[in-house]
Amino acid sequence: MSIKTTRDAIREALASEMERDARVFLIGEDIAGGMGAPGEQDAWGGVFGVTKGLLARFGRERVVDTPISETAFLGLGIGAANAGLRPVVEIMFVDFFGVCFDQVLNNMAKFRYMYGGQGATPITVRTTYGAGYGAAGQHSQTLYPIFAHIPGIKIALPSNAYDAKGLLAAAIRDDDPVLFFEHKAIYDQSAEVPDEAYALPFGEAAVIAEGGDCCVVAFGNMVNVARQALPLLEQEGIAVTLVDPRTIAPLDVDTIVEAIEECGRLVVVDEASPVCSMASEIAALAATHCPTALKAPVVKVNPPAVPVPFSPALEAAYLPGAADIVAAVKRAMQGTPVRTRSA
Amino acid sequence: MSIKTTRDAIREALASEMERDARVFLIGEDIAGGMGAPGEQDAWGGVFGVTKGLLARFGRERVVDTPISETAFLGLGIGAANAGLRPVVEIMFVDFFGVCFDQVLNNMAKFRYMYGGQGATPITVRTTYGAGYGAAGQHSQTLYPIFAHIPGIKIALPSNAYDAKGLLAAAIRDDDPVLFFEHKAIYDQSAEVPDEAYALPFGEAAVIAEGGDCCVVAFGNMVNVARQALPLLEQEGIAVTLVDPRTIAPLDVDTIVEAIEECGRLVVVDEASPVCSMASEIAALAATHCPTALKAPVVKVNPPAVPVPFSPALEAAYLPGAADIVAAVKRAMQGTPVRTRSA
Amino acid sequence: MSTLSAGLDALHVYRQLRVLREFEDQMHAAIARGNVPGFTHLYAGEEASAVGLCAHLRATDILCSTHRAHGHYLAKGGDLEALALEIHGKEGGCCGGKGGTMHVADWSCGMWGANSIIGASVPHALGAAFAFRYRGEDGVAVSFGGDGASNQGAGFEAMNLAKVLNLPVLFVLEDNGYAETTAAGWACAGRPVDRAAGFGIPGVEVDGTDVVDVWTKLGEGVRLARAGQGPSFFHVRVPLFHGHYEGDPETYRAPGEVKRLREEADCLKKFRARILGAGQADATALDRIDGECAARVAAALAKAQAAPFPAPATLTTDVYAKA
Amino acid sequence: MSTLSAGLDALHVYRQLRVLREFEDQMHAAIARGNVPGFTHLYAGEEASAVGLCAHLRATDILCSTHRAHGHYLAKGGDLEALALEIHGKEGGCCGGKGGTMHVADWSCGMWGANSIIGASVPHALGAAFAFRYRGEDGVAVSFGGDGASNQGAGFEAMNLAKVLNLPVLFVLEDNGYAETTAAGWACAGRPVDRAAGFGIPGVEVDGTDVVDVWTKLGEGVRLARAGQGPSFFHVRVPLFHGHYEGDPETYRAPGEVKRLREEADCLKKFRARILGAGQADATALDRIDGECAARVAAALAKAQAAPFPAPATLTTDVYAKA
Ligand SMILES: Cc1ncc(C[n+]2csc(CCOP(=O)(O)OP(=O)(O)O)c2C)c(N)n1
Ligand SMILES: Cc1ncc(C[n+]2csc(CCOP(=O)(O)OP(=O)(O)O)c2C)c(N)n1
Ligand SMILES: [Mg+2]
Ligand SMILES: [Mg+2]
Repeated sequence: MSIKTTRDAIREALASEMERDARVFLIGEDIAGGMGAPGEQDAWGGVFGVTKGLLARFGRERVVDTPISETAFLGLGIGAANAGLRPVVEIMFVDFFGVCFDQVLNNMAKFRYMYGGQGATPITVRTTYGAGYGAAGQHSQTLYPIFAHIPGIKIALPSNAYDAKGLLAAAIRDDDPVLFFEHKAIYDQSAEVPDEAYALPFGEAAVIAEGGDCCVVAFGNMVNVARQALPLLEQEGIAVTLVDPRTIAPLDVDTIVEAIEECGRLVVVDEASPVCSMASEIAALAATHCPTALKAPVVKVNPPAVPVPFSPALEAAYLPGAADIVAAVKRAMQGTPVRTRSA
Repeated sequence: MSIKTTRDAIREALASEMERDARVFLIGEDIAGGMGAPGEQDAWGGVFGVTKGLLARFGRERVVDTPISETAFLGLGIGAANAGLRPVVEIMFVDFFGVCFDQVLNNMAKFRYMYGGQGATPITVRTTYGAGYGAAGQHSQTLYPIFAHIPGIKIALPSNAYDAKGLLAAAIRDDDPVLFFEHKAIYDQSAEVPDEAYALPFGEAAVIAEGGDCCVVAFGNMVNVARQALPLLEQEGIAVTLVDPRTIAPLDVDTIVEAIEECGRLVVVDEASPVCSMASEIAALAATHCPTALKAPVVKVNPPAVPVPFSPALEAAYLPGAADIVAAVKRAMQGTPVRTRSA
Repeated sequence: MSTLSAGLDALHVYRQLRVLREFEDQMHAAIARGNVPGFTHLYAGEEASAVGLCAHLRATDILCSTHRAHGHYLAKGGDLEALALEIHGKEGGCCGGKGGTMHVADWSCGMWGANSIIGASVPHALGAAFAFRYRGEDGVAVSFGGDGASNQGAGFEAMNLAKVLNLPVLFVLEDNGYAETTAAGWACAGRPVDRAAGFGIPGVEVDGTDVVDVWTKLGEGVRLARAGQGPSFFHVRVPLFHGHYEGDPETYRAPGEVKRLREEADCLKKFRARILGAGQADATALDRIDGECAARVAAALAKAQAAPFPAPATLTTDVYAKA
Repeated sequence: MSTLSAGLDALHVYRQLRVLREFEDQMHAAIARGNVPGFTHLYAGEEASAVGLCAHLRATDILCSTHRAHGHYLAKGGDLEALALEIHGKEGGCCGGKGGTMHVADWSCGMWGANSIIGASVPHALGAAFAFRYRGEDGVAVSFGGDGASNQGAGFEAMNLAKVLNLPVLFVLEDNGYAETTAAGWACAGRPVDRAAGFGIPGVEVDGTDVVDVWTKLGEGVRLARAGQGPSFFHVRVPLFHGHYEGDPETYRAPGEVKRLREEADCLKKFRARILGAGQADATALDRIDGECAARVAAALAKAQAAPFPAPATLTTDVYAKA
């Protein structure tokens, strides 16, 4: 057990799964780097350095760089999974699923059902998401709600190094296709992470604080932003119950509904664009499962429904921050039925 | 004014917009048909015959068939719109957006914002959706929630011939990119449709019935299924307020919230898969805008979260029918907080 | 008795061609009678392509297909009754009735499946090929696609990636002259084999009405792939005897086109004549095979017509491997 | 005084090359100082490609670009200050600060924009070309893309469609040897011009360190397109003087590689020598141009550094044409 960054924790999960299962291999653009180039071979280890060093340990047969052709290499991963391997495909930014969306929507998510359960597609697809880096509209999106809409895939959304390591191991061992979402902001955040391999179950939310006054459900890196809001709210005498679903498919509906029922007040924090987001999904759960427990309108905290802007000034205004969460919780506590920021 | 099928009403809208504006052209696979073939030139008029006859009136320059390459021809449409034309692109089935999703997600939806408002992309993209035809998992989906999540596009979802004609004319005249969703089931349904051209405003819901006991919000063809449920419910003494949003981006939040508040009970009917669906979005509206008005849990009516099956026996069980809506409304009237069908 | 080509089992191949043809022709009649759900795309006319290639394949080799897949399924060794049941949406179908005509599959014999998104299945063949190489096996993977599919981005990306990784894949372009109503000659710029050459992949033109030509040329591709010599590409010209889908009025065709094709470009007629010419079998023997095939297909379709639909509870099974 | 090539305005071209170079080199220094947001991809070394082509273009012709777009923007006639402001995320930037380095655009001069999804902008050039033809105009559209982008499906589909519709488009592949850390020679199977030939599109190899070669060969492509003779393809080999993006440690390069490229493959050095050799200008005149360009760029960057950020209220504007 020691303090590790999420980057290192993810790398550990990859390495230990590759050690324990020869069927596991990695494929993606520049995940080692230097392919065919005259200089260093493991030049990058992926654009965020997550896979750095794995080439030396596992070789080019298991750390496979690719041309820029997401449809072809994601499709290759799907086929290799059908054939019984355990591919871990990297789609560098979630935005790039645009060019290979069909392989998710109509292929990896549907094979098992369409073909009547005769096979399995145990693929894991890692990707990065989130704003905050001046990367603008085509490299900063938070698109997991789009994938959550599609039956047949599982989706993990770790908020910290410990969960990331355990959920990734579970994803790779899972017989179903899994999308694994890594927020760029969490790579450099650290936590206590065991050295040995472990897997965390999908569909079990983490209850991070049990204040009981207002339930806050936050996703991915927004859990960390919500954590920052907790002491500020405490100062104002508001004790929050903070829930981190950790996986959104499957979703731990029971834990979330219980927390809402206990608090009677709900704030949902989601870096995704507001319409048909996970914030909407959780707000809907309140409406379908326990509306009579609600003492006040649910408050959704999303960015506005606009693309992610480039300018640091605009991007800072775009991203939900701790202050937005504080304001939302206070509004939920007062119960004034005003329009949410996103509407 | 006369009774027309939705197919004919859509064709009329296309023809009259092409008449009034030389910038309007149509492009898509087999939208006339027979390109390069030795037989009939307007062989199909699209797989559903919607564009049949337009080739003879407007010629090959304005009715443009394409190779099977959705990314290229949707991208071409986007470029032509940037250049000031008014393309109407047909993506044969909404399922096929998988292969050209990037052009929607990262391009037509974002140009105006990313480029600081210096241009416009007045493209209309027509597509078909929905189950019921034995076309199975890759040709039967109802994916509008995925698009509703993306800022920068407008989305029309007509439920009948009259709305289809008026909304399509409005879409083509609109300076923003519009996705126009045609349910296969409505092509052969008929309604009174004026012969002359008219445009219906986006963002204005139609209130089809004003019963006041329970608010039913239904989308696209589910409006027609909900209509079938009305007399059955009336027999049981339940008077429904039925709302057809007609466009989901923009969404007429005010009309919907008013109807929910008036009834205090809400059922949402959506042919899309349940998670992060429009059913969730409307249920969320109730939670964020008027939870205290709710006398009972909101009931979502979606298909189960599975791909669309082939077998007629399974597909019939998959699709929400009038009986499902009757049951949902009765549940909402009783207010028993049971789990919804989709959860 | 002279052989047609060393190693070619003429009667086996003839029987295969005939089963595929009977299946589609009897399906055509069944659909016309009106009790088959969905949109069905028949393979009749193209049989030599699947049969000539699959004669070289093992059950462990992998085949990735399209919406027009009945013939691929049967040629790869799929069960006739399970196919018939599936297409009728019945219990016992190869996909439990969930897939239907556009998604027939039998993973136990390496038929990974029909796939009705144009171009989508091409990269899956690369995955199969990658897995063979990864495990040190000499399996091969085959990707079938039509002339229309040849313009979709997925296939070009896959050709490049297959060449870069030197994977044991065969890309087989079944050119029946049309993508729905649109002529291949109009929609496909350039020559298919030149496109393959653009990626450094050897491309071969094949007469898809001559099963011996298919067998010989694609066999060489299989041999190269097994020997670790990477991907190859085949442009197989075939006729299409029915419409794009059942119900297609086919007005885009020339008058008399199908009649002419059936007369002049029928792989079965041509192969039968060659067998007889080479003295490998007499007409009575071939007629007997014809009769056996027709009867087997008729029995399978009759069974499918009579079979029950799947239990409604199966609607929600098979979404995830572990529920 | 001999001319380098009939019609080539040498001093204009030299000045253009120099402005592009100065902009990127001064940006490199500014980024090292640390007050530039985002991920910046510099074009230094590749200038001859944009400048040699754009010398033939009108403001109404359309250019579709990539993530490495500063040079395309300037060569197409974009405003220097608006570019500097945009890259700094400041008010008055060509996109109001919303796009940044990976989305610089100026529609008023036909620069439709940087686009940071690899391959995504290629079909947009077809749309521009289609619109020209639709209106009976003789405009041309240009699609720039890198060696890495050349493996993305969108580009292949677009080449086919452009040829099928006979559109006035130039496909320009700027091959700088790398896609991020990955060598073009490894990732791209086959020769680029052969890929174009696979679609029946004429493909030409171009020395991108020689602006006269670019000007001559791509000029012919522009002429063909304007004359209604359809698309053409150019494989332009260029060196890259900085990293993939600013911050890249560039360890995948050979030791001394950039130094050698700067010495041997610098389009500016080579063109300067040719101008002097041809006696079209003397060193003092060229030095004066150099100085003017450096000063103009420095002023623009200084202005950008000092400028205010956009008003927060603009966060939610420009999503729809009509709010
Ligand atoms: C991505 C995608 N686009 C369009 C279609 C609709 N479609 C189904 S079959 C077909 C024609 C295919 O032509 P070809 O590849 O030549 O195969 P053939 O039908 O001739 O066997 C089309 C356009 C589809 N299924 N998927
Ligand atoms: C669809 C997609 N995949 C991957 C990336 C990440 N990416 C950005 S630039 C780049 C390399 C591009 O190489 P090339 O086309 O040669 O252009 P260069 O950077 O050399 O100018 C990659 C992989 C992307 N932006 N879009
Ligand atoms: Mg075909
Ligand atoms: Mg490059």
